[in-house]
Amino acid sequence: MAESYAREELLACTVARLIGDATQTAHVAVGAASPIPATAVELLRARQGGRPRLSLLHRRHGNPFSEGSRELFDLAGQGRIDVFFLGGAQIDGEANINLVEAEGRRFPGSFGSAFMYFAARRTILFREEHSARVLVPRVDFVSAPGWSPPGVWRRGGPQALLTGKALFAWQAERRRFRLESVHPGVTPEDLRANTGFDYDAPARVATTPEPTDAELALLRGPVAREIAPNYPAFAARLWRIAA
Amino acid sequence: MAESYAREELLACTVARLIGDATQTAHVAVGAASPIPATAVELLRARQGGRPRLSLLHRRHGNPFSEGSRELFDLAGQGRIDVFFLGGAQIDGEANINLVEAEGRRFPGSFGSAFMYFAARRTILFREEHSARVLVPRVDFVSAPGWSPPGVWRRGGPQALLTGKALFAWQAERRRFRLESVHPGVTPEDLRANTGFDYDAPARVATTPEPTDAELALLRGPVAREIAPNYPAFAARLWRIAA
Amino acid sequence: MLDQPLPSNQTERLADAEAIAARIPDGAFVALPPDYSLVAMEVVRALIRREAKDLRLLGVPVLGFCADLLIGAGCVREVETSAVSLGEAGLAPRFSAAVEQGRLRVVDATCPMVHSGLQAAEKGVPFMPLRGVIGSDLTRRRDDWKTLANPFEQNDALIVARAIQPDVALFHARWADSAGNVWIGRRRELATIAHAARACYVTFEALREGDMLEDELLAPGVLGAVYVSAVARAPRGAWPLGVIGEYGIDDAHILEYARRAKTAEGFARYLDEFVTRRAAQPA
Amino acid sequence: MLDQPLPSNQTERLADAEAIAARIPDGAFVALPPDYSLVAMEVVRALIRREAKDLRLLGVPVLGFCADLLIGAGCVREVETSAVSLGEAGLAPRFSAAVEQGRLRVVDATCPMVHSGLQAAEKGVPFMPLRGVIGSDLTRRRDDWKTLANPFEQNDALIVARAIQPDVALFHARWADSAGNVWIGRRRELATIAHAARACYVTFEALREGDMLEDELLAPGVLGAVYVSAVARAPRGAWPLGVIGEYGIDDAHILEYARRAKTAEGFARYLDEFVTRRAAQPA
Repeated sequence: MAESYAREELLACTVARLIGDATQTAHVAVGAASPIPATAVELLRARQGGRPRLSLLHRRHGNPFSEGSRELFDLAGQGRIDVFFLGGAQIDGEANINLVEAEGRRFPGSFGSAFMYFAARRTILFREEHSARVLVPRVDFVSAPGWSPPGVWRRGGPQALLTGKALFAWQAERRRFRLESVHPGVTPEDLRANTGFDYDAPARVATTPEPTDAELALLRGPVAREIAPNYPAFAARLWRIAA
Repeated sequence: MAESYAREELLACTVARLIGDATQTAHVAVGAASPIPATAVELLRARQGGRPRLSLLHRRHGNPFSEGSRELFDLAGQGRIDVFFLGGAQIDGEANINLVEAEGRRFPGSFGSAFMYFAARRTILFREEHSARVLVPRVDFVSAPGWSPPGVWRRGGPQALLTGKALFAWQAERRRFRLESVHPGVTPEDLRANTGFDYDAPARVATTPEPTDAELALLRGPVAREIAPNYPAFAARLWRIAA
Repeated sequence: MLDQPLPSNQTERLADAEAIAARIPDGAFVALPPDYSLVAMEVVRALIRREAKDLRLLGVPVLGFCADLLIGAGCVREVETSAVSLGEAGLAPRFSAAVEQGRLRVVDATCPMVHSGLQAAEKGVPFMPLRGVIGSDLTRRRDDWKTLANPFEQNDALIVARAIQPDVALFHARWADSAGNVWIGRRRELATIAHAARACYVTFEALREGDMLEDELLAPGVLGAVYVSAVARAPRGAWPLGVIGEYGIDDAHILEYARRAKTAEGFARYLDEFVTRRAAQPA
Repeated sequence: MLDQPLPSNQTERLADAEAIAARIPDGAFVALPPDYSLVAMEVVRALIRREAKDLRLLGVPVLGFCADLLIGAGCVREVETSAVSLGEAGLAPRFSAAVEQGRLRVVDATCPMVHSGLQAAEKGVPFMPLRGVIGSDLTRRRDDWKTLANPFEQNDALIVARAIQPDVALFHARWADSAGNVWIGRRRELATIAHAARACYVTFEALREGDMLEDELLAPGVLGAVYVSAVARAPRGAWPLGVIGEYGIDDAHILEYARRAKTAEGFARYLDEFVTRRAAQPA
């Protein structure tokens, strides 16, 4: 087993495995606030000589775009985004996401999800909170649907759902999640109790692999230095590194 | 009568009258090669404290656009172009223009005419050659139609047709040209013989007003200096001024 | 709607942000950039000082701090946007409260539909098609979005956004010049809203002599004067948001705002301290 | 067609214009800018030297000197364009001759329909609507243009352009940088064709170290590396056309070309002098 690690490091390593190597993935776009997907991409880039390409939407300096806030969506429309990330105030068992409203509460809104979920080749659903409040049988509002009927154009859809407790793979043909692994310290029973939707699970549930020493060395060295300028609070908290 | 003047100066003064003053016209766009419409606009600008705005498509330095060659058409679509100019290998009595092919000869092509003729608020048709070869009963190919039936969106259309011999006004309700004036030295009979299409004419045909001394002074001073950098051959020939 | 042509402007130079706020009438449909773009915060504060009412805000494509401020101050009747958020500082508290209490109508959008609707107005066409979106509940609440058959393919439907024509495009720029041009750099959503809107008001950090369109290095980042109704100087006019190359976002201030604005009382004290009282100060 | 996604590039650095010409296969659908934009003339000459065949040229939105050269040299099967002209130097003589003798197919367009078709591909939508055009004879020869009812208005038809996806976008830039970005300044039609095309090849005047997207003054004129398949240095690579800020159009040369190319023999001698023989010279 590796030395002690933070939960964020486990999640970043898991996201990196989902993205896959440079033969599978040329370009990853990361929107909104979460630094963990960006950390995962930087981990891959540190290993693979700067690949895949990472487009950070809200990068404050050296933003990769020169066509304004429209460019990400045009890129996705062209098919030039391989992997994108979405979360949700609610996520349901059919991979629908809700970013608008739930139980009388108003959330920020759908952002570009209703387009990106169709146009990016793969979407990784990511939400750290794993509770029956977030993972519901049916979302109150569909910001973006998890699947589309035949005849509706759709280039891509969900690849997986990663939370603070577990990793689920999406089964497109069954339109259901399948539990891939629980993170260290989580039991399958604990997971079932905290998940509002039904899902498939193997008889013996694997544990999410922990970060290796090599991964941790990269995360705490070159990756931390890349992440700090854009996510200063995160980098300071996790690695005690200044921007 | 004014001192002696060049035919180009007469035509520029006539175009300036067609454009009208700054209360009627905020923005004139001039495409392609002819320097005479640009000269007309610069004459108005010299008189009216820099108004109307002039967008010269092929201005080599200080081009007014920053969105590339698309911007003129977007501007016209928005309704921000008051006056535009079109010519034709053939022009017919219904104000249709042909920029593509005639009598086995191939011409450059329609450019943006099939859009600009609809979207600019007014179009001045301008062709120096006045002959039955150019001014035909019916164009061989309609690059852009002179009028549109009800139910087809059309913001603007032809205002007038100016040639090296005469000025015609467009009568939208009759879909015919009406002879406004012949240029000095041209007789109504000469004109009829050299025009392939039929048109209305008053019993007594006016003569196109000659440039005034004030107009000539402006043309040969500030206007020449503005025109020379973008149309060096024209300015050198007409006013012996270098760019 | 789109048959009413847009004007070609001769840009006016106004005295200050207050003068621009005076040009934006109650009830106007105002397009605003996101917090990471160039927000005319000093005009937003001036709108609150002049007690603007019934504004409709369009987020291009999302809204943040400036919208939360206007909503909290009671200036806004409706927002049309893909999101309202303070980013890393969390939910927009006055927006959430106003919606949850039924005091604000939200026309929920998704980012590329906003861009497409504005691009339609930019081109003078009545609509523009987009992929995706079908199956989202967003479509149920939008009668300005329709599905349309692809005329080039059997059994292929797309969604179309009706052209969006704001009354006002409002933003801040790093520079304006003597010719009425403004420099927006790579924030091209600002050009799109200026092209689409009936009027465009811009505050700027500093004036440059001459005509930036004559400078080939600056020209790519210029929005031409033909689109700009009026400009006014407002140094640090985007604060507490940023202007790249001049000053960054004041993250500590936004966090402080997020904390205070959690309650109506805290928000009122914030307004008093940072918006209302500044009116009495010399510019 | 559009369901085949476009690549995200890691830009290759090639040796010279010949190496770029070698990447453009016979039969390719190649998008080219107008003469007043940034034309990769050295690649055009290299295509003639390698005896490229059956090219289809797309004028964005018009073509000029470079197309006349390729047509005269027998490299072109078809042109899709709003015009082919030498501007002030008059008609494009080899284009006119080839059309009049039935050796060249012309797909006649009108400028904004070309832009709209490319913008559709840029957005990944199958078509884009435009006003006007209805009633032009252009529509009779285009099965990729259709009329469509406006879904928001009764009795209102528009024309729509099918998305145009070139195989290759080819142009010249003032600068490329170490990150694979190129600087196109205000020539944004080049960005549009790069966004829409399967592959994008760019020659450049000079290399800049670093990443131009990190420089806020240069960034607005940058086309990002993600769209650029490969670049190669070609100093004065646009000659006899120009690069604003570096060198102007060589008007005298274009006039000389127009004079010589009036006859097939004169054109052959021009090719021999200015295109073919240069291949034997060191770069």
